[in-house]
Amino acid sequence: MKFLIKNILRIIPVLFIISLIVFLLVRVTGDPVSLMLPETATDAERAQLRESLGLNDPLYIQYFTYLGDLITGDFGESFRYNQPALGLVLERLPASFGLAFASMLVATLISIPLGILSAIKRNSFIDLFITGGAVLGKAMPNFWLGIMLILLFSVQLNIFPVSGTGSLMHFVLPAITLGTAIAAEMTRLIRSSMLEILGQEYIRTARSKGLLEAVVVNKHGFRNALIPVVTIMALQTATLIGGTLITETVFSWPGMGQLLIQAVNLRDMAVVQAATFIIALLVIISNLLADLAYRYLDPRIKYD
Amino acid sequence: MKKLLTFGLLFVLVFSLVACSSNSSTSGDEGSVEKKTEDDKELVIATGADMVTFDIHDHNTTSTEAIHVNMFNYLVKRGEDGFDPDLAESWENVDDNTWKFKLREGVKFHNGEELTADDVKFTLERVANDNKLLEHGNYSQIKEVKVINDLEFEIITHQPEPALLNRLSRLGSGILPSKYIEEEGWDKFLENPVGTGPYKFVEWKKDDRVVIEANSDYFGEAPKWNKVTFRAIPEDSTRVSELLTGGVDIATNLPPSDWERVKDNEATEVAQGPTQRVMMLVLRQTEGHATSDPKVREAIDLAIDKQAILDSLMEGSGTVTRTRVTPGNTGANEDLYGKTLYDPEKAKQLLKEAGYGDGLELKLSAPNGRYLKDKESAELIQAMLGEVGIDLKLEFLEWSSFADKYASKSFDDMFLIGYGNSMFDAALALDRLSSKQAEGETDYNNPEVDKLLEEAMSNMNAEERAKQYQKAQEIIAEERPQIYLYQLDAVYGVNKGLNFEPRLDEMLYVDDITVK
Amino acid sequence: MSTSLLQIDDLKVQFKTGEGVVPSVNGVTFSVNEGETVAVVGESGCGKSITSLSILGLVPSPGEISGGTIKFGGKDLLKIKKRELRKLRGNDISMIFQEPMTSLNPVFSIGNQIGEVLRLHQKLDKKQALNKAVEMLDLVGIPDAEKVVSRFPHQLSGGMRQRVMIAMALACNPKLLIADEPTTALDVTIQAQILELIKKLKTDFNTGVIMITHDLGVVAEVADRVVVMYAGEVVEEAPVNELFANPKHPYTKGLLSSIPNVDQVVEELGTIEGSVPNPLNLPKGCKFNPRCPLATERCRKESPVLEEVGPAHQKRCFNV
Amino acid sequence: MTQVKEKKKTLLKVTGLKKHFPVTKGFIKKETIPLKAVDGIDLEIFEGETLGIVGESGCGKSTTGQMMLGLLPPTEGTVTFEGKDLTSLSKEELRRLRKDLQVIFQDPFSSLNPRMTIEQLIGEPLKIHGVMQGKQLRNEVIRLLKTVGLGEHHLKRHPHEFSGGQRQRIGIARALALKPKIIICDEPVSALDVSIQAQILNLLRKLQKEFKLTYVFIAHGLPAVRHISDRVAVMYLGKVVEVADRDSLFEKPIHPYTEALLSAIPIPDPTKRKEHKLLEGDLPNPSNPPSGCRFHTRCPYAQEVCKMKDPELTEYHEGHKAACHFPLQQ
Amino acid sequence: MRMFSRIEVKKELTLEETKTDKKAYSLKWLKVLLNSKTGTLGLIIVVFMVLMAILANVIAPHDPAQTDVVNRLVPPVWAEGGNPDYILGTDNLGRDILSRIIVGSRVSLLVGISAVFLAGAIGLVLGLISGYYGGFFDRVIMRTVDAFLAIPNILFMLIVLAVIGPSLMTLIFVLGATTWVMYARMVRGETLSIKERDYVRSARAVGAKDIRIISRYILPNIISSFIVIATLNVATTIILESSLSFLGLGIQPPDVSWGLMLSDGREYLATSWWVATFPGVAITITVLGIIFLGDWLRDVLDPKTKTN
Repeated sequence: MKFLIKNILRIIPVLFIISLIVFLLVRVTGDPVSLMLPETATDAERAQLRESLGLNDPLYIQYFTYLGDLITGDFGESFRYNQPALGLVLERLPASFGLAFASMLVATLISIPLGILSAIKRNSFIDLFITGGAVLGKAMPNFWLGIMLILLFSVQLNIFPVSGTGSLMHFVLPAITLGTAIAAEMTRLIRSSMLEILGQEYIRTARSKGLLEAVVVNKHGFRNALIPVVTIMALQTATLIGGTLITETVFSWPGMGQLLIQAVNLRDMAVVQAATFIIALLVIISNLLADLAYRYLDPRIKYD
Repeated sequence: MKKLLTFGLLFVLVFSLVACSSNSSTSGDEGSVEKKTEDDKELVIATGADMVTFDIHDHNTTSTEAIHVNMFNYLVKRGEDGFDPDLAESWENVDDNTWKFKLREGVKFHNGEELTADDVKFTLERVANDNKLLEHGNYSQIKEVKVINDLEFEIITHQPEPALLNRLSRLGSGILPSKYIEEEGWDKFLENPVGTGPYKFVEWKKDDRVVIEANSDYFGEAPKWNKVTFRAIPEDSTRVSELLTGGVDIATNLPPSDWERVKDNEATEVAQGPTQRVMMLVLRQTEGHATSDPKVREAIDLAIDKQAILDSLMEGSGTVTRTRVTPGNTGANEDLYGKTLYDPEKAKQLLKEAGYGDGLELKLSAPNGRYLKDKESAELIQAMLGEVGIDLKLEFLEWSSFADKYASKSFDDMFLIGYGNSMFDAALALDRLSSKQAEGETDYNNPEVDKLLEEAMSNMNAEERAKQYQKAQEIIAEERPQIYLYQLDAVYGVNKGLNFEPRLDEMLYVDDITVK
Repeated sequence: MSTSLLQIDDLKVQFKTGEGVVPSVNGVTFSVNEGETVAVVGESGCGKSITSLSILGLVPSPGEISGGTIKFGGKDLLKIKKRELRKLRGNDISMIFQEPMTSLNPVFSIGNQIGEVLRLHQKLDKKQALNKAVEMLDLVGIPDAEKVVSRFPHQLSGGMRQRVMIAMALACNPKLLIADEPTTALDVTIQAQILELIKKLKTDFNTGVIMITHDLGVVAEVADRVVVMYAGEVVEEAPVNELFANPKHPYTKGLLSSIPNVDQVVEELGTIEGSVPNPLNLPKGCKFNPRCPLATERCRKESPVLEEVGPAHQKRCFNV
Repeated sequence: MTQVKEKKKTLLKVTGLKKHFPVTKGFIKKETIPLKAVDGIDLEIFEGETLGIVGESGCGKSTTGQMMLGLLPPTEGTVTFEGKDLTSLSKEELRRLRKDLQVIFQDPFSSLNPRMTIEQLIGEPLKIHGVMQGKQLRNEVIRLLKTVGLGEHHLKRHPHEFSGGQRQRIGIARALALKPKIIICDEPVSALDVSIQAQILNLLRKLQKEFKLTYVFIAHGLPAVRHISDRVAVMYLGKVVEVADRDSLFEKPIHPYTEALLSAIPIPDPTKRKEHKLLEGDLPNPSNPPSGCRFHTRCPYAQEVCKMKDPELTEYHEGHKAACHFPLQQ
Repeated sequence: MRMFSRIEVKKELTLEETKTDKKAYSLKWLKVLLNSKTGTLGLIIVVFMVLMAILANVIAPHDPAQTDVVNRLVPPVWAEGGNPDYILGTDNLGRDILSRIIVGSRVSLLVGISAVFLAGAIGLVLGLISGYYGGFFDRVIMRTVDAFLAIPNILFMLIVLAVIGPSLMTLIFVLGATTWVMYARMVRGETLSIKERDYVRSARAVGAKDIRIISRYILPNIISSFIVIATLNVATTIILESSLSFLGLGIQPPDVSWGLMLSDGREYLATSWWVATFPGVAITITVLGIIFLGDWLRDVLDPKTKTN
């Protein structure tokens, strides 16, 4: 409990820095006015819109106004939707979250067996194949993999729907797309973590007890290998959410990613700020959860 | 050795993945789509971008209006020749500044309220007076709407407004339910919009879909579909894949590279038609820029083979033009339409005459990804200008940066842009070339053109007004402050079971789409 | 003497590394009888640990046994099936290691780890195993055994952990216990406790013990017989009193003279010059010749063999 | 020996030395309980002698060594070297004092920078203090190498090319470079092979004679301490429990802990197998030491008073002090 | 991914001094390299790619920007309809894909390497300060690192690039400015651990100043892990650049990079597979090479596993 409170308190300066980064990122930009009006708009129309949006104030005043609003949970209104930005972002959160979760699931399902296998069969043909596969998985950009999967599994084989949401089947391709790069990273990580653990003396002890190799690996090895993996998984949250930006576009998934890309393109600052903030918060929370999991998995910490 | 073999194997794997998808295009047996049939009463249309808002006054997006037209009605409709009645049964021009309208009787909003002249007043005065609305500029000419009785009203303009009917036949004039909005508030309306059109709102899942259903109380012909879904699918190849697998019935903005695939597929076909968008190079005539020399401008025009661009990048679709005011617009100069100039030899000659025989370096800024094949077009133009001795430096800008520079008028010699025209009137199309508007951008200044444009602006004699615009277009075509390249086509992928005619205004009137 | 429990003959182990094949154990022969403690002594890198790991087939990769036999109860452990070997491990032969800190799995409770062996080899159920674990912890002198079973290794001190390791090793009443430097990581006072414990258990259960160590003090305390190893070979083998009283091999002599004695002070300690040879690049002839004060031309050319020099006393040296 | 001692000059003196470490626990956020690694010790080191400090792990002997060197600021107390209090010196003054105060570390594998050559390693102290450079420096390095039994051909090598014993020789050469007055040897032989230990111990003794060095020899192995020390201090849980001349400590220990420690040492002579006086239990947690005499939880002679009162370090014989309520011999 | 673990062996083998002179020592490195087949392969690939980038203008058979409207979307030479002039075929503007890949290697590697340099430099300095001096700076730097870690890289880049507008320089700048945190964290961690090593104590004991300790003791001992991470990050950066291209924010024409080719080619995946596949293969091979090289470097540079 004390641990939780302390960690939550530690988040505050981080959030403050994030607010500054986000503000600078977004406000040092040009103005959204030229994007909101058609190509044929006149200068007078532009000036008028700028004034009405409060974009003529000095930067620091804009920041303090922004910070004040932020504390009260007011991220401003979306230019595009004329709605509170926070609401728009939160509305999309479940879709992105679902996708991210499914992807993590896919990544875990792929990487754990493969990572363990390649650690056990170190330097063998299988290991090399898995390693090569991991490199390939990492080298393939999301969008390319997504399009390929659609062409193969939807257009050719007609197994999964092409895009959109609605059923569990809709999750499969985007989750694989997004999960692959993470799986690649995690496979490598689990492999090296497992290798290190398998070299530990308590593994030798376990073997000297006459345990089946499978028990040695899965019980004594994996449980320990999981500890660093959990932390890295949490660090992958940022990558994962970053990946949704692209995956959602490819699969026209109505999540935060699509909202964000369009908001950036249209300079819908309020939405960009709100979304970035919410994403950062999500990442921080997931890291916090990972810390908790870590404490659960490792009795050395739990019982201290 | 074993290891190398593994890598070999891995690559084979990747290649085979690609190969199976590429083989498919030749087999013509892609996807699993079946032809649309009579008993299927649901229609799915995929668009490239999601609808922006239900506030019809606060957006300027064609693709959003394309959906709205099924839910809202305008006062008048643009027809084959002039304007047809829609919500307004009849109208007359009382004097230069006053128009009188009579509404159709018995029109009901989706929530059951009757349409009255008060609704018209509410709608038009909102957009005419609220300068925060994006469409305000196109309706600020309206001074007030005078309600005469439930069905009759007068529109009074500040100045004589020859293009009023054009304005009333487009997105800002979709009539809104004044009572509903006043009672429930805008937020409620935006969540649950109500119009008079043939289809009613069901749901809008942002960046995913807009669903509408048949309005059984529609005053006109009964709606043909039970339910229509507009899906937003931004990634081109995904949209095509959805079409090929039958996930959608119509896909807009079909990328040229996929036309073959769509055509080859048994159950899908390509439909295309002209749009209001004309691609052009805008040239700076400011002192100090080589482009201020008319000979250089002409040389640039002559050096670009516009038809070749259309052929190689857009599979031949699109129409070359020497004017921006294309047929279907008031004041179009059809003599300049469908025509193009291409004479690289003469271009070289002109350059020599202008004193650039040894070569000339120019800079072109172009957006990347905003218009169909904009980047590739610019690259081809670069190659073509290279042929006549112009070394063209390209600057590509992602749209938001391009828009910034556009707004600040800070482009160098030239920029590539594609203007649309939702007003269907030459006024909007040529306005930017008046010396006042052109200052700092093209710095084009031709008193004759200025005069023609100014007079036409408030000339209530339609025929004479058209003449003035046509004359202006001729001068512009000769002087080339803008070099027109071609009019873009809209290309749709369509299920073969459907009758679908692309419209010039790119609206998607779903009741015009029928099962064969 | 009682019957032979384990007989190692001409055992060879080598490691294939990026830099070449490294011989680690090179023809080691010795035996252990029931109830007897055999100490294997040598400095780091002499192959004593690898020899002990070979018995249970636990040589770490990339090491491999390249020759010899290890007979236990009439069976050659190097030839039997993996499954059979696994049945012996922890049951008939068990092992304790140098680092009790790292030899116990940090994420499982003590009870779980001891119980695991019992459930596996004696088919006890969870509860029985736990009870037996408490019993074993009591046996090795852990106070509050009931509480300790539910603790995790990091909550125990080094000495306690080593007791846990011993409890685990003895849980199935093995015939042979291999103790690989069991006290090296412990403080002297704790070391004395653990050595006492091993001695007591040996007499109580008549277990054969292989004690791997580099500390001649420990050898003198617990061993019945001593095997001295140098550079992967046995250089001398003798009963413990004989070895200390009458060492024959110059290496053994050197080792004995280099230990500072707590009971008496000498002005200068005896030393063995130089250091242990690189296994990748072993000297020709007798492996000890570069450090041997008595080395002759012959020692540099020929390798001596292990020969009898007295009752149960063997040495590998040309000098008499 | 006792007669000469009167003339001996105190080189280094520690008074009331304490070091409490904040213990950080937990993965992310720490909670702090002070670990009393050293809890009030007084020691004197005389010129030219070797003071052995023994004790089991966690008794604070290495921490004491580091504080003597000024590498670790004490929580309380003073370290006086030739009359100067190290704790009150500025960073720069302390740096200059380094010439006289040197250290040899326990682990020869981790105490030499793997990225430097032997020449750089041994020459560095001289370079830092601007003693010499260039050709002269190289010659000095070669001389030092020869002093510790290595040769000129080793100059360009890196530490990983050497065995443990050789590395320890390099560490000694580095410590000797500045001609220090005192060298703190922090377990210099415990990581080495048996046959190498003797080499290093012999070398240390040889150097002491040659350069008139003063040593503080910290170790947990009693035989080595007996071999090399003139006087020995025994530490238990951050306190000195007994300090005496070597022979009187080893032959007539006063403190029960010293007695037990001596008894626990295995004798490398199978004919002298004996019943050890075994100590009960483990070392208590240093962050929560027992009340009164810290040894009472394991002491066979402990009485009620031991739990209540912390015994003072008392001199029982000339130079033989112990802290016990029930001393074994008086 | 350590291909050979020598640690277990080391425990058992204390190696004596070897009588090697300098030459034999460097030969040993080569031997170790050749012993690791993947390491060799990695090195060969990376050297090949770098040479290709350096000599791009010399070896490219065509001008990579030369359009050929007649020969658009020509398949590779072995496929049906291939043209021997265009070994890997042409793209939608009729440009030679092989030449574009060769020239594209320049930008791809340039972006990858420079961004890593920039990020590495920032991360190294901040990480050293943070780890060595601790205290207030440490707290500020680490909270900033936390903040940066909480914002996905790609999002950060998306915003900045949309704002400043993508160009080669801004791309490098942004990639560098967002990825420095990884280095800072790693350097700080390593510094904290090395600071406690005996050899640093030994340096203090002989009176070395902070600057000497940092430059002679800490830096040389973290530099190998640093190089390994940096190497691997070149790969990550190349991939990131292609994702940015997908969003229209990567390299802008007329410059060409693999990422841009891959992204542009996605439209033709179903019809003209070669347009996107070959740049994809180039990326994959390079990433593979870099990862293998990085793994090998990790083995060689780590003093613990260092060859003898």
